[in-house]
Amino acid sequence: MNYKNVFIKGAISSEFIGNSIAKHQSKTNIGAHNIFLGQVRADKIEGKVVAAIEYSAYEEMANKNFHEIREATFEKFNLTCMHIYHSLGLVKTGEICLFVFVSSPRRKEVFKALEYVVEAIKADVPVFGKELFEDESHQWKVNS
Amino acid sequence: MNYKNVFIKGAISSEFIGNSIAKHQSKTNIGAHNIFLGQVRADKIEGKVVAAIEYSAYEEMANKNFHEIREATFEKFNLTCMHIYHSLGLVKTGEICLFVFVSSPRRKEVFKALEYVVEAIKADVPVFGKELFEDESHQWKVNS
Amino acid sequence: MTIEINYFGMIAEVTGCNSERMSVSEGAISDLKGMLVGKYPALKNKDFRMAQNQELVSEDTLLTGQEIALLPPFAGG
Amino acid sequence: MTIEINYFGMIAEVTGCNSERMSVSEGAISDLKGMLVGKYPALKNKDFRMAQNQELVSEDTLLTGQEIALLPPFAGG
Repeated sequence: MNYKNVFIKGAISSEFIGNSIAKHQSKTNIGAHNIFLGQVRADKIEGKVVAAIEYSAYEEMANKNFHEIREATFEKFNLTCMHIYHSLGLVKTGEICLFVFVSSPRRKEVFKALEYVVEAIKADVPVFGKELFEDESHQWKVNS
Repeated sequence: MNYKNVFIKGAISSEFIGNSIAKHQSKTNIGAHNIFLGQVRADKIEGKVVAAIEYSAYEEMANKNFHEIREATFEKFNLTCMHIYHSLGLVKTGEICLFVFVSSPRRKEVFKALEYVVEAIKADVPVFGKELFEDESHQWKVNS
Repeated sequence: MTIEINYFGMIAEVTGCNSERMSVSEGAISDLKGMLVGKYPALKNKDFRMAQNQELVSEDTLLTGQEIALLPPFAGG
Repeated sequence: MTIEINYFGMIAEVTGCNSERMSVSEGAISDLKGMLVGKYPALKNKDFRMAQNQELVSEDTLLTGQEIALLPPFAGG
């Protein structure tokens, strides 16, 4: 089975996010949107500074997992719509690598739903991050 | 004392929100952004459909309250930055009337902080909303 | 003393104005409220809170001469 | 049977390839894991989970011949 592709090549631009918000203005039953953005931090690790993260994924399984998270979230919360985008490949510090967007008639739902989705993505989806330092060495990121 | 003005004339555009996100890409200690958007719903009330909300406020007190909410939120949560914008005047259904934007190194903080800020705005800030129906009658909105 | 009184939202609809100045003798918020309900009887059926100098105040707060506001239910967001 | 095995992230660094096909006799995930650790001893010190047919599986799950993946800790978001 083919699931919707959640991955975007490289960083997610602020224009893409702005356009995505604009597209929801025709849905006049929506009263509340909640958006989570993951941004790559310039973490300092043993004196070296992260310059970028190179993301890879077990794409088929990941898209299946994103689909399952989506289904479970619609089951649990009263949402009008939900969108998830995740970067693959190089994302520099300060750039956005994850964009989760939930919308509902009512605000209480979006807060609970968004946190649920983000935590599920962190825990359940086979995405891997290679933290590249300014000196071209690297280490593998692990979600906490 | 003069507080920062949180109010924007009319609807908050998706371009404004996109630009606001873009401005945070230089802050490379941020790992997580959380954004709440309030959108005007085309509610149906006794057979009549809301076409727009006309917002007014006790502006001086409201800006003081927004300032106090801001201070209390920075006190309670580990945030890098926070922005609040609220519309005044006419906002049509489907348009955005509230934009709250919090950022932190860590995601756990932004979820708690954003909900805190939005609930405080709803409860504590003297903003008034006149729901205008398509037949030009109106009623006054009350937060639930 | 002369006090500036501000009306908002559905309260301003009842009073027909956004702001007015009134001469009042010393007393509490409840005294002023009584005067206002006397002048605008429709206020009796309206839900509102009062602020003095941009702070919500209770009925027994003393009038200071600072700005008063009549605030209907909030609807921000 | 011949099984396709996929490696990701730091695991692919250890194996030096992203994917390979291997002939295995019937058995459980633990048997395949033993073979792989034999071929790539550095896997012994690595933290990873295994998926079969894109589902996480435990060590005692039987091999079905479907696609296997070795998944290091997740870092999405």
